[in-house]
Amino acid sequence: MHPAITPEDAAALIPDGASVLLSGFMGVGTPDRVVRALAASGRRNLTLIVNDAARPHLGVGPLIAARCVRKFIGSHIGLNPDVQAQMRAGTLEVDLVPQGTFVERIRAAGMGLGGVLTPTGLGTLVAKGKRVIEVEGKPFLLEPPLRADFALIAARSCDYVGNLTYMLSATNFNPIMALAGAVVIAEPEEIVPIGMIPPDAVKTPGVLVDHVIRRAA
Amino acid sequence: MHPAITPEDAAALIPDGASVLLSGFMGVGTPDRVVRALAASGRRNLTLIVNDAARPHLGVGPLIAARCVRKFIGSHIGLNPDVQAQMRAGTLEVDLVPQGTFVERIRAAGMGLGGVLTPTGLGTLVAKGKRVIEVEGKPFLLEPPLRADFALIAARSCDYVGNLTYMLSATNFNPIMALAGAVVIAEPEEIVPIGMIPPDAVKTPGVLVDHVIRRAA
Amino acid sequence: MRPDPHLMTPKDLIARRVAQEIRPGTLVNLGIGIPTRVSDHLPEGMGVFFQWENGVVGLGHRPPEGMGDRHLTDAGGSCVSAVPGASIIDSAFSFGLIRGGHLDLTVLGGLQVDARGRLANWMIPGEYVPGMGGAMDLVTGAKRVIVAMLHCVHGQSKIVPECTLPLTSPRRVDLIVTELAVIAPREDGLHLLETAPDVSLAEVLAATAAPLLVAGEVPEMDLR
Amino acid sequence: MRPDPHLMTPKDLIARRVAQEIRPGTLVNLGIGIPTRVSDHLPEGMGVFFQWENGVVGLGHRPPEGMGDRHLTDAGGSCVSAVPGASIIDSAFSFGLIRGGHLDLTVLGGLQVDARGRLANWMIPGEYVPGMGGAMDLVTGAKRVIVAMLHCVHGQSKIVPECTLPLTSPRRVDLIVTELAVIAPREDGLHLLETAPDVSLAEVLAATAAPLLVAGEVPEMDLR
Repeated sequence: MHPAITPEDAAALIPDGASVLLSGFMGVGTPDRVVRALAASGRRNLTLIVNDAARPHLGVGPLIAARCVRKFIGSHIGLNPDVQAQMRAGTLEVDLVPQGTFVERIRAAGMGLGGVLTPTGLGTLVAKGKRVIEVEGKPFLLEPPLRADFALIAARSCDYVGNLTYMLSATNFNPIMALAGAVVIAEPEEIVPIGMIPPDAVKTPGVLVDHVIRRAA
Repeated sequence: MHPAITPEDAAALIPDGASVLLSGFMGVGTPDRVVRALAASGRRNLTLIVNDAARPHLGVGPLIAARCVRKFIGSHIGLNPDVQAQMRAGTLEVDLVPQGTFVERIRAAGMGLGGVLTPTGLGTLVAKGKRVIEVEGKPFLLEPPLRADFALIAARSCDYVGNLTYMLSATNFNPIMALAGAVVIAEPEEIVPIGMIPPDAVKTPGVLVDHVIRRAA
Repeated sequence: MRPDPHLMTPKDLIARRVAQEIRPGTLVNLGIGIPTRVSDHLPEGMGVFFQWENGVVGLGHRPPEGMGDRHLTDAGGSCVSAVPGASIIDSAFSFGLIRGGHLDLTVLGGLQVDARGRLANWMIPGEYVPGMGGAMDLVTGAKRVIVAMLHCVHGQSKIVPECTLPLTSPRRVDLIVTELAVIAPREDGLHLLETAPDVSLAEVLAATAAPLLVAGEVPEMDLR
Repeated sequence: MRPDPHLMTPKDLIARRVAQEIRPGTLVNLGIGIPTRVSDHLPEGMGVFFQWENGVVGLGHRPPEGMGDRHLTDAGGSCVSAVPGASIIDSAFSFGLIRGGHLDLTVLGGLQVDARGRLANWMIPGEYVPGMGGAMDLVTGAKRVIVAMLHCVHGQSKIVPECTLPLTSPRRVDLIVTELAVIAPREDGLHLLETAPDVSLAEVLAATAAPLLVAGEVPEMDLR
């Protein structure tokens, strides 16, 4: 495990044009400090893989407001007028994915599976141009894995091995996204000594985590 | 939630010819009391879906020794001579599945997915007669979901809602199998009052559990 | 005390009627909007667990002012509480419950439902594109789907012969509850089961663009 | 103190040589048999995490007599300990780590390895059918695969021109370590990299049924 870095150090690792998995559900469970550092960095053309666009000042909103994002892959954008405006202006590409398919595609990428066979989306716009595979007489949509160059994870606790715990509904996409980033950066609320997190309480083993962000001053 | 029942009550729910998901890894994390009750019940023609055959007096061994099982689906039978003997005698059908494919097929059944696309088994005997699906230029084996009439689960703690926790390596297949039984029966080491298990510590929500077995006298 | 249905708002009337559909000991998902109000009309002690897509199983009421925590929220990001016996699951597990047939009931809002009982509730092309969130998985996977919505919008019926908006799923929903009527989509069409208090059959028929099947006397909603 | 390689058992010699392949800070899976011994030969403080398929990440040594617990076991069901920073994952997650490219190295036993570097280690048709357990996933998914095995069985070479036993995976393994030699399967065949102490090149060639590629002087294993 590497020593803890600052949010600015973490943001500096992410180049223009990178794809980034970003956790959170309406801003809950989003790594806010690294999001703000990244928004301040002036990064451009990011592909953001995140459940929802939250609101302009919430969750990943600041990244969209700062025009860092070229492509958004997620399930909900209804409460962020910036996204709607940039989408209409043609400067932001939006790929809407059903939420259950979204998270399962990320898991498939992280777990070395070839994709997801889901009934969700069959017979709707979502199925357009996709393969339908029949298994035991039932049709399923084949959805490909969804991976990224980086995964930015919000955790409750972390030790210096990188083991992570999450808290209540701030868990959401975090443990799944931690599987599927080529580089995984965790922003915990606290860092505790090694051995202080009971093995059964760990939700993301440290072997998956590449960098840990220092606690807020 | 129903009141806790005895292992014998639980065994009585399972008819001849039923398919049963049974957790454990070399007998660790196997619900031993319900296994013994089922072996004593004289049940016949069960299909057992379990990682390994353990040993004659360990894990699911007693069920095999008592000749309750007609078909075994799992990944390892090397340490149970009963299985080898019954297999040669033609009284026990054995379907060997790579362990990672095994658990993922069970998860797919429990999570409403059409199957698993895995690279494991390609180019081996395991691929025989199975469909190969290409995704993004790479071949994957299509493995169907694996579900059962019953799932027998060994837990550490349980509350009267049916929420379950597991302990260390006795966790293994339990949380996955609890998804995929039409009827789920949990055998905890202890039953605690509702509200005593912190929500973040629950590994299987009680909504998945149909019956809870009383603690040992 | 039994509330006077004549004094209830249309949305509360819908929520109250939907609440009667909830069986004890079940797992229920309530969508945003009118569906969220359903839990307010449910009697205590039924052992019902409400789940949100965000991973809370066993959602409780809104906590008292100043006692919320940002780590325990509903799908809109507002602070909630949890009931005794609540549990937390990650998003993959949450949708596994939904898609895997473990969810007994979902109650969702709607933009349109058509004569085949198909729901559209996630976009108005060229106008409003919020995204489907978890709605497609919910309609695909839940054992029972109830649409809770106002009967009309801008004077136009939301119950139409054929959806003109993109479908959420081709699955036929199980029940439609509006402030005017309770309607059950079945193989042969939309069956009118109940009318709201003080609403005549003629009013319901006039407010509904899709054909309704009426068998004999249509009873009034019982909002006890 | 450096052990005398002349006094080591063949299996310990193999384990010791394999231990040198382990890089600091990596995630490693050791199979049953000779591979299990590898961790005994690893220097302390390398920050290596050993995982078992059963979900333990951060396996420690065998606990002192009487201090084991049935809830913390290795893949054979024997009691183990865990290192500080260990974690527990379920079986689906465990194989996700393996298949998803998160496992840096696996060390497995073998029945046969052939000239194309393909491993067979899960059954002898008509004779012995233990099952593949996690081996197929490990060989398919691990970043690096080392086969640790005795060179011969019943006087027959286990390194053969073409596997006659069912393959574990068509993937070419990365290294073969026996008590006689270290061999690297590559695109063009099996490269003999090292011979064991007191073992001549001729002895290795005589004991190996598959052709070996030898480039110049073959160094002796350094078992420091």
